[in-house]
Amino acid sequence: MQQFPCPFCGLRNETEFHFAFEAGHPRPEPAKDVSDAEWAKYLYLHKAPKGKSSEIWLHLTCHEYFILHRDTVTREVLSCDVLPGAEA
Amino acid sequence: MSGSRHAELGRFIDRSQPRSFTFDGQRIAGFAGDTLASALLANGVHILGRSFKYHRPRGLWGMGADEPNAIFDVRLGQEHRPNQRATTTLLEDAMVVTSVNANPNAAKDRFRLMDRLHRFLPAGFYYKTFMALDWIRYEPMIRRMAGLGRVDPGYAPPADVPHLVAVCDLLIVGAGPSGLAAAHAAAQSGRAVWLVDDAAQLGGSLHRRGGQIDGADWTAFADATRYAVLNAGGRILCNTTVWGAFDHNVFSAWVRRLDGPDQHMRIRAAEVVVATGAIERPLWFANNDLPGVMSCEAALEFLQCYGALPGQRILIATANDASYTVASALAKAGAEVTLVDQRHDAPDADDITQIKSGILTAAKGKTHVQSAVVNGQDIPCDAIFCSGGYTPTVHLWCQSGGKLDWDADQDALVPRPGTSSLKPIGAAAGQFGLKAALATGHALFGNGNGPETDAVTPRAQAPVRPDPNLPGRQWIDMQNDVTLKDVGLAAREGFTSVEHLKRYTTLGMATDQGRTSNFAGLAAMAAVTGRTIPETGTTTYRPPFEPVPLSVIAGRRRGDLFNPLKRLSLEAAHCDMGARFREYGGWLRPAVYGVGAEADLAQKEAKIARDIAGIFDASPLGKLEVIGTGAGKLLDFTGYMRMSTLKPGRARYGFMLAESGIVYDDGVVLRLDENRFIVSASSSHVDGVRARLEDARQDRIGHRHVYIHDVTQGLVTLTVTGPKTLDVIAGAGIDLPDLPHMGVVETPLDGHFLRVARISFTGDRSYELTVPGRNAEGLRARLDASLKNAGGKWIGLEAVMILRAEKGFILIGKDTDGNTMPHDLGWVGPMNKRDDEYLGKRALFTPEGQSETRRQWVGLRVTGDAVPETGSHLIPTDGPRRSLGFITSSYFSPNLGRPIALALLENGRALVGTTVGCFNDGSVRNVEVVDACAFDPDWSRLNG
Amino acid sequence: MDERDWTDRPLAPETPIVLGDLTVTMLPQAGSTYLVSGKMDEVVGAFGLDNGIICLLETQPNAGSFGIRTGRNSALIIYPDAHELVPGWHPAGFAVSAAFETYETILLSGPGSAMALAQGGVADINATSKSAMLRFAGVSVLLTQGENGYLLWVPKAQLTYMTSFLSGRN
Amino acid sequence: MQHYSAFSLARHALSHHKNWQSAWRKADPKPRYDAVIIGGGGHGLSTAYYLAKNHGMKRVAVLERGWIGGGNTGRNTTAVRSNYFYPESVALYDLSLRLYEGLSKELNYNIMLSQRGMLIAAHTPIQMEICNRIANAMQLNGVDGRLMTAAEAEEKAPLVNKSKGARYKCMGGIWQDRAGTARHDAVAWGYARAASAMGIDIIENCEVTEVFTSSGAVAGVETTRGKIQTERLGVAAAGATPGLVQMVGGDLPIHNYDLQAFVSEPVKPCLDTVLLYLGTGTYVSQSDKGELVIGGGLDRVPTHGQKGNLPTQETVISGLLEMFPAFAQLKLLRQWAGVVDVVPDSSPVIGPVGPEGMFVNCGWGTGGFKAIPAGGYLLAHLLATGEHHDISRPFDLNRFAQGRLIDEAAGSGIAH
Repeated sequence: MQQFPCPFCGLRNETEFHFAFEAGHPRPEPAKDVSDAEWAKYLYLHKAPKGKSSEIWLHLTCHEYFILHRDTVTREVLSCDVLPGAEA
Repeated sequence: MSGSRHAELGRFIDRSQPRSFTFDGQRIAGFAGDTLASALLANGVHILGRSFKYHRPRGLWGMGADEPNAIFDVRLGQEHRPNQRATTTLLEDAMVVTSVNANPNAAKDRFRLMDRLHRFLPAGFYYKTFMALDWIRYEPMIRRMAGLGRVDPGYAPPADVPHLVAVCDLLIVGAGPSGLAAAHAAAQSGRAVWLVDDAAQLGGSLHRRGGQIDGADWTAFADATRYAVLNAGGRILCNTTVWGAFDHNVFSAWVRRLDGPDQHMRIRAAEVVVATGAIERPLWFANNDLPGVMSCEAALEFLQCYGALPGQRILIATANDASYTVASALAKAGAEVTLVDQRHDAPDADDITQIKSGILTAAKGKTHVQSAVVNGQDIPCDAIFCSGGYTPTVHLWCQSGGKLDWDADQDALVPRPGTSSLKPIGAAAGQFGLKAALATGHALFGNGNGPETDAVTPRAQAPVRPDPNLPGRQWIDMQNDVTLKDVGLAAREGFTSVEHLKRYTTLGMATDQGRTSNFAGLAAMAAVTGRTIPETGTTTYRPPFEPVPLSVIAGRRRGDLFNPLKRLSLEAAHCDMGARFREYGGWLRPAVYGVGAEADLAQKEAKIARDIAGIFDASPLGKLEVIGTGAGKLLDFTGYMRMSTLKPGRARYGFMLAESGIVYDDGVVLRLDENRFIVSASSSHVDGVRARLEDARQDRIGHRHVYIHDVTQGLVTLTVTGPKTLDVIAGAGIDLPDLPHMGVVETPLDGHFLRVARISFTGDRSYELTVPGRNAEGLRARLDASLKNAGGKWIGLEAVMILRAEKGFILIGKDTDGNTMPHDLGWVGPMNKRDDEYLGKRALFTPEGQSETRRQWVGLRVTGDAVPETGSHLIPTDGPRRSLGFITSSYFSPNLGRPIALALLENGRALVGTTVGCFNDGSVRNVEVVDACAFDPDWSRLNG
Repeated sequence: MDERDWTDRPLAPETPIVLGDLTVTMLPQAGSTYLVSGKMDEVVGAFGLDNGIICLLETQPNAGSFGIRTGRNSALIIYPDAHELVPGWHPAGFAVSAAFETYETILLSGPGSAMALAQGGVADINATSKSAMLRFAGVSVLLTQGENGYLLWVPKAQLTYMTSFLSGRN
Repeated sequence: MQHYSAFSLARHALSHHKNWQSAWRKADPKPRYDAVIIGGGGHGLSTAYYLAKNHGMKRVAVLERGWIGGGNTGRNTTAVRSNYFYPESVALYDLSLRLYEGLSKELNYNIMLSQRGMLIAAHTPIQMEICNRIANAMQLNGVDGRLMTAAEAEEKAPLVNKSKGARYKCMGGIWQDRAGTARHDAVAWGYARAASAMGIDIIENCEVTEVFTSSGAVAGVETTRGKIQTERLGVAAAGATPGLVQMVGGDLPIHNYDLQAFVSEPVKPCLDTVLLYLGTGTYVSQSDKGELVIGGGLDRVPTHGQKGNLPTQETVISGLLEMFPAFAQLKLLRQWAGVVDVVPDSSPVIGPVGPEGMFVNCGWGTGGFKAIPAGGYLLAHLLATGEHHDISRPFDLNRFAQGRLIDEAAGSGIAH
């Protein structure tokens, strides 16, 4: 049972979390200017890094998305960040 | 040979409490505190099982989890456990014990002739033969021969194993001398220690080897440690096996309790000490698997702890000093002992016949040891106890990521410092002997000198390796019948990697998990390939440390507690009204009401709902309140249909797409006021829809301007439908405001709110009435009385399914699949018109999204009364058969008096009016493609 | 029908379950509960909460209104008596929804209650967490303390399951 | 290649088995090959075999960073089947199953293909309808599949949970006669032995550290055992594939997860089929040795760690006991995890990627073992001809840009 830190709830069991995306994939817009290949890259292509990885996770109990920095080999959790998101 | 019980020795047994059990039908007497192994040994039963492949007779080798041979099926009352190790099963009165892999019993196994064929059955022989016919022709015979114990088909677990989560500051695994010393020092310094051991009592090897600690018998130190641990707020857990090291410092422990079901603990430990000791290695000589050949440590354990003397004329073969204690203890107990030491410079053994530079090359005997061949001489004996040195128990260390180094001085693989955060001490760290155990344990947490002992250290030893040149068969893995020759064959055939060796020969894959065989295999492969042990490699250690009952890992998750369903507030009332329940989208809901065939009831309900009125419980429909100045903007992005243009007091049907353009969910969105919407997600998609809304809210719209509340579970929604709807509602005393289709309003009822939404999932005039849970029973009772007056009926989900299918309404996940886009369902408007961004938009315009062969939503019409099976595929009426799509829903419509079917069909809308084939399990009938809406196509009943 | 019958029933306020040293009691729902999100300090002021907003495993006040934090900036507000709040958006910067009976409250009392928490899987959770919502026995619940023991706020539709879980049934 | 048979076993018994040769040559790398395959698992080894057999290419090396068959080939639950929904999937997996059906004889190595049948069990009327959808799709695609009734299912697996409290009753489901299991290690070793006999170099303990290109085409690889020149590079390295493709600047639609498998202690025969419960997600069969071989869902935390975690173990094993209460008397003997490369549509990626001459065969996720013969057959075709085989074409990476995903879970509606 791994434990991940939610920036808003603290350390919680892995079963409270859902892996959403790799971090750093902005949505290409507007649709009419985006090629099929660009869209496919955004939707489907990843790095699946071996080692340090930055990922977006959802904390299922509080419904907040956040950034989790972790190591995919050792499973060490490095840190977490609040989603930069839109403040406006 | 006859076993016997020593008059005084046996610290674990209570001679005042006799116990008895049967083994292969024979009654065996023992005492409270005996294991099955010690009782059998004391009674002189020496053939305890048959080996896996050659059906060789086998006796006891070890004393604990390392035992490869004595594996039994054990029955006690309702409890039945196949493949129990005799050495770790406590004797209980009336146990019925049978040997495994033997027929009719271990002593007279009729497959014993298999051993004669051994030449034709070398390692991996099955890869080279049985190819003339299909394998499945040979397989039944092989499978009957394989396997150990038997599953009792009628077995039901008598009790469930609770799972417990625990945290501890300091976990010490193993309560032998090193663990005791560490626990003592840590407790003295105020640490709260959890001291865990898989035996029933603290002490580990001290029970058999004894020793003075701080000038007194070791038991005084054990008592002091127990007191110190408890006093400092720690815990002592005996009969507990820590069987796995997992991520983030979690350790799994199997707790065996005498007074209740076992427990499974998930311990999160800040600091962990591995004090798991070491296991004695066997020696390798011809017939080293003969009953009567036993580990020295085991022989000592059986003598000291159980008083079981496993022989009278004993030959001890060793190359280390540790066995000398065993020899003198056995001699003192009255046995005739010959000590054979491989070392020419072995220490002198007083009063014991000793052969230095003695090489044991073979054991002789048919079903039991009768003599040993030492330096070419036959020495008569009835037991051979041997020691090939010690292997540290490093399972937890390695499971936690720790690496091993070869330590030539200790002749063992020992933990490499710095590769794991665990702290190995004592024999587990390759620090053998009582003195070193106490010192390394104390050094972790204590200051100054630790507990003193007069024990002699170090324990000198010479390395022992298998000798490939020795004649005869030497067993490397006893249970799986792997011999040194098999290792040689594997090497010859290129399976020289340790993992290949394991897999090719099955070495180390037996239920003892390679405790006695892994090092032997490694040493043997090194010997036959002329490499060193570190060059040859090590195997991987994974949980479990020893076989753990599946019931322990499963815990209480079964039956009611397995994937629990959500339950309706009004479940009891539905029950009283005769509801029969079924699982729909994670909720338990009425399927039909009443007694009789389900299909007939559903037909009746669907008919009455159309003719008069019906009410169904629609509470599981999601109620996600989206509130804030950004709500419209958020829903515009997450929805395929725009919602910001919706007027307050109105509702609109819409889709939520995945970014891949696939329809993820459908449902109605209500706008209650400028800044407040309610999203009616499908009952099974509430959490998924919420997650997608939150994603857009937090990442895109701005999380301070709109918020989402899920209030689904607190509200109850009853939907009234049918031509007499207005009568039913009025009869219930509810003053219905004048609402247009897709209108919504909140009004007070009984002091709380009532939300009325005129939304139809049946095509008839329908109202969804939503109240807080506490008012639900009141609403239900009012409506029920009025419904009965009107001649209507409560209807279950099966009838609702029919009604919506008559209208051609989709059910997400049933009528759509992972390729369905909104335009496939006929909703092309937003795709063609919307300029702004929304979820899934770009994907609609990929080549596949725009393809002309997409499967589209249509209805089917058949002749006759036979309903085409849901799941039938549609195929061309001529030409080669291929799937053009499939039927997603089909029913007999009681209101149309004929079957109806809905389908996803390739380019289906263009095919309306044509005929396609309908394929089901080989048979084909013709069906006509029609519009999905079969009932009331001009929607006259909506306002009826 | 060929599927199983579900014969388990939810806990009722009048019939607590006693299991050795653990008592499981359902507290009757009275008063009014609301879900609120947004500026929490505004919420406390605007609604005249008698007490503040508590977090995971913190002790509920035994009188007056209070809140339980459910997430980053959201809470469940509890009034012991009937209380009307206007649902919807409040321009001060928060949102309100009526949430009567969205959660049922279960009291775990007696020495066995710590063991019950351990079985639910929360013993190793940091008690300083900001949100009282966590997974207990696989369900998202709010976990606080009262005078007499732990309080589980269980989503209404999961009450029957939670009753079965806590009563040791399968 | 020494011929294997009962007769040769008997003959070698007379010489105490001292004259058996190495199953495959322990080759050292040569400076140059016509084609190099990265990954000495089942897919890489079968690729080499079919390159030699179907295309006559023999100057070929298989580079394995550890020991052959040590990755997912040796870490799965050994099920083989072709009970799929889409024609593209059926074509692929049934090619594989057909190749498996002749493989023991073809390779002269007993891979112990045991076609004892597989049942995917449903528990509700709606699930049965979806099973019917799949069974009909299988039939239309020329594969033996049919809907099985509850009574028949009980005959196939008499120990399934029939108690009143059972969470999921077995209502029947999809049955495939030709599905079953095979001995996973034997598949790797059999291909290795046959490929080696045709001249292919199988090079173990040889990790690729760099891929060289020259004017947009593959030129060779740097390895821990030296530089190797080649103009054709096949990658069949499962979870390591994205890292290798990133060496030449490409990305793949792959996430890596752990998939765990479990083995019980061996018992006498008690289950004679492969059974998957839709309700629990657990699947189980009994090996010839008598062990129950158990699998379930993924650990949903992306990882390269090859290490099982407790929550998934508890879920899978509780699922097993829900299906078979009688198995509660058994013990867990072994557990392991493989890192599986999962693609969004859970179908493999086969085709060209990056520089000219480079082809991948990856993304098999949880289903790679059953596809070994076909995966190798199709990658060999690509390497030899530079062109797709008709069966591999739909699985090209370009399907993502076209939106033409082959999503079995979505197509069958079961995981939707």
